[in-house]
Amino acid sequence: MNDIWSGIEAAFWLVITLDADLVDITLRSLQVSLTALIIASAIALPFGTWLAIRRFRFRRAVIATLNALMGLPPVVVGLIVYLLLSRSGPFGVLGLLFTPTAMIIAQVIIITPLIASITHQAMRELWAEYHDLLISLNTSKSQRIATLIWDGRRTLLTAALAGFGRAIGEVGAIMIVGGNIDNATRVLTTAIALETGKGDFALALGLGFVLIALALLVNFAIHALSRTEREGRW
Amino acid sequence: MNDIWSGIEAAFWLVITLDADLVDITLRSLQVSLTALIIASAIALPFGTWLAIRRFRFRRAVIATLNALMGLPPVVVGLIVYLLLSRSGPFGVLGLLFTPTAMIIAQVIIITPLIASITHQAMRELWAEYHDLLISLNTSKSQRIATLIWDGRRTLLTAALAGFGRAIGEVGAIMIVGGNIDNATRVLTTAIALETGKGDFALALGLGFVLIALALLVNFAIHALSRTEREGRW
Amino acid sequence: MSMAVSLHDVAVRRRGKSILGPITTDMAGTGFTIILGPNGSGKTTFLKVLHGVERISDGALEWSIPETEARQAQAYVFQSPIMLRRSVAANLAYPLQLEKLGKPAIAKRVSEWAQRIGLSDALDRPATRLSGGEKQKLAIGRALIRQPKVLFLDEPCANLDGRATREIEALLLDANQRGTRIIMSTHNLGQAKRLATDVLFLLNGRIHERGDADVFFAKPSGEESAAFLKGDIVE
Amino acid sequence: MSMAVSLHDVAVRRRGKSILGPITTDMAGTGFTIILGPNGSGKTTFLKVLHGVERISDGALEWSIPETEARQAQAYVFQSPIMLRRSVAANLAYPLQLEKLGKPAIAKRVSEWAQRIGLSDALDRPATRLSGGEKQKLAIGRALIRQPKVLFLDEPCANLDGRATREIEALLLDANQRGTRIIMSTHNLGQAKRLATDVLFLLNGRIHERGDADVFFAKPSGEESAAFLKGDIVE
Amino acid sequence: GTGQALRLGQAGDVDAILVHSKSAEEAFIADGYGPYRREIMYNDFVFIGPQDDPAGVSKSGNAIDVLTRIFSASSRFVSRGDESGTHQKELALWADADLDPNEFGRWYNAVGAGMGASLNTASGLNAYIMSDRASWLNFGNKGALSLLYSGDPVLFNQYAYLPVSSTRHAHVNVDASEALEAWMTSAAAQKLIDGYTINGETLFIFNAKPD
Ligand SMILES: Nc1ncnc2c1ncn2[C@@H]1O[C@H](COP(=O)(O)OP(=O)(O)OP(=O)(O)O)[C@@H](O)[C@H]1O
Ligand SMILES: Nc1ncnc2c1ncn2[C@@H]1O[C@H](COP(=O)(O)OP(=O)(O)OP(=O)(O)O)[C@@H](O)[C@H]1O
Ligand SMILES: [Mg+2]
Ligand SMILES: [Mg+2]
Repeated sequence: MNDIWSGIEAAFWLVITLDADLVDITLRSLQVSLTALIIASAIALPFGTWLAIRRFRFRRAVIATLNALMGLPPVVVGLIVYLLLSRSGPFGVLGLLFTPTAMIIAQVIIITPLIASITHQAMRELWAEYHDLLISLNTSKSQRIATLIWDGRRTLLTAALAGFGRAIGEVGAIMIVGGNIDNATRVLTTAIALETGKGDFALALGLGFVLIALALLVNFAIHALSRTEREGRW
Repeated sequence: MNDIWSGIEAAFWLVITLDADLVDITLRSLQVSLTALIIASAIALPFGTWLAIRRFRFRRAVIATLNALMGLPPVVVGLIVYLLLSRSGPFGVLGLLFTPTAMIIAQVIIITPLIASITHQAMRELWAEYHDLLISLNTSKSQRIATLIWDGRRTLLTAALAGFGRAIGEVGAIMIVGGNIDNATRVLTTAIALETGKGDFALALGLGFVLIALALLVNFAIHALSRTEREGRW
Repeated sequence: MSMAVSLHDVAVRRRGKSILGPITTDMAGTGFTIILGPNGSGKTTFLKVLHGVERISDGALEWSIPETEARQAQAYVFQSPIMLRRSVAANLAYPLQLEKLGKPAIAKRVSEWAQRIGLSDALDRPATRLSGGEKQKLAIGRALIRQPKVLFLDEPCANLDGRATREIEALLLDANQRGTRIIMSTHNLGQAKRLATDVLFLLNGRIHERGDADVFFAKPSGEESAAFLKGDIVE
Repeated sequence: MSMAVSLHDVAVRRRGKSILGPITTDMAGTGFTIILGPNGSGKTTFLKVLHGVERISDGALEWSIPETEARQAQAYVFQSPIMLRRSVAANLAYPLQLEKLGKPAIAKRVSEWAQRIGLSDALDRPATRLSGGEKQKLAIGRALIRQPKVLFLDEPCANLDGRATREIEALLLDANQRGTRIIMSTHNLGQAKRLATDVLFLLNGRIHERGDADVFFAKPSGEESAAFLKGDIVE
Repeated sequence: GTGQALRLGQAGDVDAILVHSKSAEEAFIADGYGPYRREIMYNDFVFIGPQDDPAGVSKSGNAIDVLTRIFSASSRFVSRGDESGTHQKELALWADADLDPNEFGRWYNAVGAGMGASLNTASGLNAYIMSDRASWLNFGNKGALSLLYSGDPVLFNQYAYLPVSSTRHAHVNVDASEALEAWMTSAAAQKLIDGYTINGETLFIFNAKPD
């Protein structure tokens, strides 16, 4: 318990003194996770919606696979991305390994199935409601997807936030492809893992609380923003 | 790329020969993650549903917090559970550290917010549909929750599967509280991390593919089961 | 035991717009009240306020008996029927299950009422797949199955054919005779005349006229109600 | 250009149960066809099949013009109105946006039609919060705003008051005179008589009788249709 | 660990590596992944264990004796179990003591983790563990553990610098790698390495031979 207290204390001092290193890795955490979130959402929201509106032979199999991919172990994703980006791998010439870009790639792979699954589930209800009308109005596939995403944007918030949460707290994959290099690819989670390894639990916890505070901040900000839309359900 | 191939080959041989160690850690993975899933669902499904039907002052704040908790970094959860269960911690006398129970506790903490968030989002729609009727029939709070969970069970599948996915692929927390002890607390993900650390990427990938196959299997099984219910939307 | 309700300056506002009230009135006795009024005049809102499912912004509403008892003794048929995502039988059984009735008793009542509303053949079908009229019949059956003391109906026959309408009307009159207080809105003036003991005419969220059915239909006192009865423009 | 559709042995089965057909018939001309039939007789299913939103299990349906053109020229008003989770104005604008009309043109048409359906005051309100009748009016306006060649309506006036019913009827007759083919189901026999040029009577998923309105209402040839017109029991 | 670092070097993802496992390093060179290895510095392994020392490790004469005492007392022992340099050293010592960890009972915990994580586990289990001195001194979660034995010359731990072969990986930044090597073997580096202390203890001893 004492450790937890000293963790809170450490977090307090880290934030109060605006520790330069802390600011640096926090900003990098945010940058990596938000970029990954934007890219993953751009893929997963339309894809999940498309899955909700399309009937085809292997639909159930695709959905089951997508759900299974939510369980992609980050370490394995990290390994595969590492092997692909490694000098001796197919994309080695790009020199992306141990850069934030590599971390973003790994996170996109991890969170896309999660966002797509939740999106699919949320959009099924809305599609059941809109189905007859949108078919009747002779809409194109892309018009249907756009309409559903727009009218269901509030329910899609959970999907995006789940993806963000998974990204910001993830460590296994980005440790492998980012390498936790000081001043280059160190983010909050890899720093926490480092301090844990050192047995410096107070600092590790301190960083952890900063991370949690960050997640809270982002969530409250997004909720506040979506609240500025008029109240109530449409 | 060669590594990926040899990973697939390794997975193939591991499965074909029914490697005793592999069977052991695979079963332990399943046991830990499924137990965590059941406990977390027992908490999160009613709680998420309750959040959907209850209006109270700090509802939005609770929801934003819940969403933020989806981003709980596993390493921090692992640390806190470690500190609580360690000999000098408040629950030290129970001697739970470095046992599967400790791993289950950590996973429950990690996946409960995720399941509760997705549940809340899914149940909001159903509640909007049922609201007037259930109020009119003068149902009690718990009757409302039970009705929503039962009638929405198909949409809650995604919530549970997301939780399972997160649990089965998680490594950061269970490494700390389980200790990856051979024959005692080693599971698939910690074994993968170990092989990665050893630089035996083929074996690591092989185990990873086994893990992914396991996740696929569980998902297909659940989908097949839920399909035996009569087809179509209710 | 009869239940009465009194409203005092009840008002409902949404998004700054007044959609009902202020209304001060009493509803007592065991009659069959028909609520009339043009689209958007507040009939649904008024019924929901009486039933307690619509939050009131102002004023007070009081039942003559304790609130929990009052709520337990009411049932409501919504304008667009709300179907549980279950079979027809499970929809009928649901209100009884809430009261923890035994399984055999439930099965008996369910088959009895399925008969009365003409859905005996549909018991195993998912309620959400019923036709518009079948849904309305099911909603009416589900409301009557608990034998409520007070029954609210919001245009319950809008999607019913001639025969079903007459059968439902018979059911309602029967229930009314056995002591169920009925408050119902409808746009079908013929139906209103067949059923009403008294009429309440709503306009722009207020009670514009109220009176015995005979008097109201024969000689409405307001210009607007007269015009409405003639199907004329009511502003 | 007139659009005709021909059905050949069309049948719809769900869960092993036949709910429509087999039906072999033609619908041509520019008339105003009213579909009658008791609850559950298959009116909604038939209309949806014609419109192409209900999957047919057997048989074939063919339009006289290419399918994409045919689909583009139709509109449908569903029995329970489907509201987009947007404002009333956005609901009216939606079909026009799909056709990529310019903003000013859309705004003009929207305010024009809001006027016609009597929802000018409600343009900024969320459509999902409208009263039952207001929703129906909005759905009708949204269907008419694209000036379809063929218009399907499924009990469009079930929740409307007398005045709104007459106004909508006038709108429909007007559209019909300008060449819109209308196919509509209703339980309101008075309305059927006022509007129909021809009538199609459905029973148990089949066409039981079909003919000119004058003839049908004056002297229905089947026993069941005669009973139905008298509001009697139809089995 | 050392294994992962060697893999990174083999793939050409890094320009040079600093590791501590002589046999693996020699294999790395024999396979042509690096031209040579250069010893830089060494530190030593130490035995950590519960302060009350149930196995009596602190009274041992040498490293073999330490392991024998732990074995006889069946005291909880945490092994890295990850084939790292430290783990291989530990296995070599067990072999020297004529003991086979594969036959040990539940007191022997192969945790398969890095030094820090293994130390955390040992601390949680209140168990014996072999650690390198630097990790131990840097370690913050000592709990009831303390350093019980050190000093046997067999426990010395040599770190070597291995540049990655530029014939195998043309993109390797040879200049930077050479500059780093030159600096690491310089007098300036010697001063830094020998002068690096934690709580007054020297961690590493510089032993690079100048060019
Ligand atoms: N939540 C809300 N927000 C804004 N306006 C509302 C809301 N609920 C109802 N209204 C408006 O209040 C008015 C009265 O609605 P109500 O549903 O009570 O009418 P009604 O008399 O039942 O009409 P109908 O005969 O069409 O069913 C309508 O104009 C409706 O648009
Ligand atoms: N998906 C389905 N699965 C099973 N039965 C169905 C399905 N859809 C419709 N039905 C049944 O088919 C019959 C015809 O339905 P339809 O909606 O066409 O009737 P309708 O003539 O429009 O009735 P109403 O006047 O009540 O609106 C009904 O008995 C209905 O329960
Ligand atoms: Mg109403
Ligand atoms: Mg119908």
